[in-house]
Amino acid sequence: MEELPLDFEAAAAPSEREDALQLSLDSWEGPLDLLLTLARGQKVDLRQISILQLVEQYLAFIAEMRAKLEVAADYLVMAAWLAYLKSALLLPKDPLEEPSPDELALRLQLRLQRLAAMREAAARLLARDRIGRDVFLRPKPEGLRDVRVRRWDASLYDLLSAYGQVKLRTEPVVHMIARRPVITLDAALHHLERLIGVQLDWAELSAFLPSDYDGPLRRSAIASSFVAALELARQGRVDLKQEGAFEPLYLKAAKA
Amino acid sequence: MTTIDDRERAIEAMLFASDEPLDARQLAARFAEELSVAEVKAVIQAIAARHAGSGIELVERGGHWHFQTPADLAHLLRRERDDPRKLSRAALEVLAIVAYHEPVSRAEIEAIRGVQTSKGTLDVLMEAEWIAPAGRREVPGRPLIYKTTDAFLQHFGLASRKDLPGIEDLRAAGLLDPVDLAFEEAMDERDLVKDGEEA
Amino acid sequence: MTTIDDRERAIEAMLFASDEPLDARQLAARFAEELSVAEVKAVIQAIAARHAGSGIELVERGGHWHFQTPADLAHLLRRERDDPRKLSRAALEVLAIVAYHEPVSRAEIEAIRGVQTSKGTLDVLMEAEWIAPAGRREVPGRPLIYKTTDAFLQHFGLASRKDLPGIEDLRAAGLLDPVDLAFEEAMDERDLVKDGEEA
Repeated sequence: MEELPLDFEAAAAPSEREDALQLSLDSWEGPLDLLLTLARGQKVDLRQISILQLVEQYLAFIAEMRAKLEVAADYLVMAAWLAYLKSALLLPKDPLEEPSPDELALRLQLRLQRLAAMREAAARLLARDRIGRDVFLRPKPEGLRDVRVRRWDASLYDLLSAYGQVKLRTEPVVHMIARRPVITLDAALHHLERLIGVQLDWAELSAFLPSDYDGPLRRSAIASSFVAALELARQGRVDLKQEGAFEPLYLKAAKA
Repeated sequence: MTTIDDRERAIEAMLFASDEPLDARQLAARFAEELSVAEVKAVIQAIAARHAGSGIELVERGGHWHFQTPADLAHLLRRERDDPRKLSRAALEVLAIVAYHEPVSRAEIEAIRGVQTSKGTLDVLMEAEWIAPAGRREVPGRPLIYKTTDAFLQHFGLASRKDLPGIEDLRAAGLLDPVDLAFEEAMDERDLVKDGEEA
Repeated sequence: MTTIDDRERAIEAMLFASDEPLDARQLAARFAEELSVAEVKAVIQAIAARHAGSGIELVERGGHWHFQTPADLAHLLRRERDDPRKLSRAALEVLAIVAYHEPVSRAEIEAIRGVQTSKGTLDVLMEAEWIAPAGRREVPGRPLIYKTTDAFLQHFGLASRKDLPGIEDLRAAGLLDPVDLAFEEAMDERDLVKDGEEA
């Protein structure tokens, strides 16, 4: 804990400030503070204070100040407001006036009470046993330390896959291309061209496929042979015939 | 010399070695759940009792405990200090207002003091770590609100905010209520008195 | 609680609040000749005896006295906390190579990995206590060779090195399937940079 040697005492000594009443306005923390100091001069409980007397004191004091030096605007604003309050308090009461001067006076009194309460609280705080002034701590405690211990973590899977990657990276790379069960368009075209010369009459497309093709290979062969037949028809080398949609497709060599 | 329990020795040493006050929870955590917070609290009380009346005291500040010298020995321990930092009267007053009214906004502080609070005043108190922001008030403008810290309690030797001198009396007298509220109450009372007189 | 003499309290507080150890003469001087050095010494002995066996002790160092926490409690004042970290890809590879090829030198590890291995990577594995130096290879330059430790076997749940799956097992498990090599290599480079920073 950092201890702060602070000198509050020099800053807060109200009795000395009252002696300075004739000197300057710098001693007050604003108009309310000045009012409070003047109120203390009445030497009565703030609840019994004469607001009218206080207002007159304040106005007289500010008038005296203004004769000698510049007075900050907030003191003058307060003076104007108090002058208004004074006249309202002295004039016969106008029951329609809102808020009434009595209410304004009460509010001022309540504010002064609250400021006075905090001023006293501050003084009592100052009187506490403070670290570095009244009570002392160990100047150089050893401190409690948290030591972080690194714990490395990895699983057997991490280890083995790492080794797998090393082996893979350093093994000679051999490309093995597996044959896929596909009849390409070129192959189908080639095949169909060869057979069409032999087959003279209309024959179904499936008749041109090798009989040992089955499964995916057969489906691939049908698809490529169909496209190949369309291509040969386009070139005018075969004729195509189909009875209706989804009926078998027949083809034969075109007449030269 | 009486034999002192191992756990008590350990907690005493931790409190003594720590560079900041510790609470029972922090101490219990250092025992890796071997000791409950309640057990730690009991041990702390035993240590405090053992040191009572000696030249070293164990004191509680906001739930945290630290060793310090007794206040009555201040005259023997006080040394000349170079360049004491001055806290202005304004700063001290603001500190008191924050402590007795917390959480409180800057506007509320200004309403009590009747003057604007310079930015520097709050800064000084925050730098000293005696006050800290405590969120925002959910009113238009969402002003920042301030509260006092554990360091404040430590510095001023307060076990908790309840120990703020005279706080109960001030609260009972309504002097911690805002002027508006106090005004309403005063008016009500006045009306009651008037009614009574009229009746 | 026993009643402690005022002079004893004062000397105890002075020793507690002092920046540095104090000797009997310095303490006596603070009492403006009210106490003799011999008397102060007797009081110091009384304070030391009162604290003996507690969590705070008064000790003498070259005629000067100061309070400290007992040495046997030092372990309580520094708490160790686990800070778990994932091993980098580079470190995993090196560890795997050591495990499969031990004992190996750093140059051999690099030859197998096909990438440079920073010293930091080996340090990390030694810090984890998974590899240890195992002498030197009797070749020119006498390089240090490394092997895995019992802690390594324990951590990875292996009874012995023979339990490590062979190359064919790895292939069957799909661990030698070609994945995106370019990606793996990019990862390696990143690990190398990290290793460099750690080293």
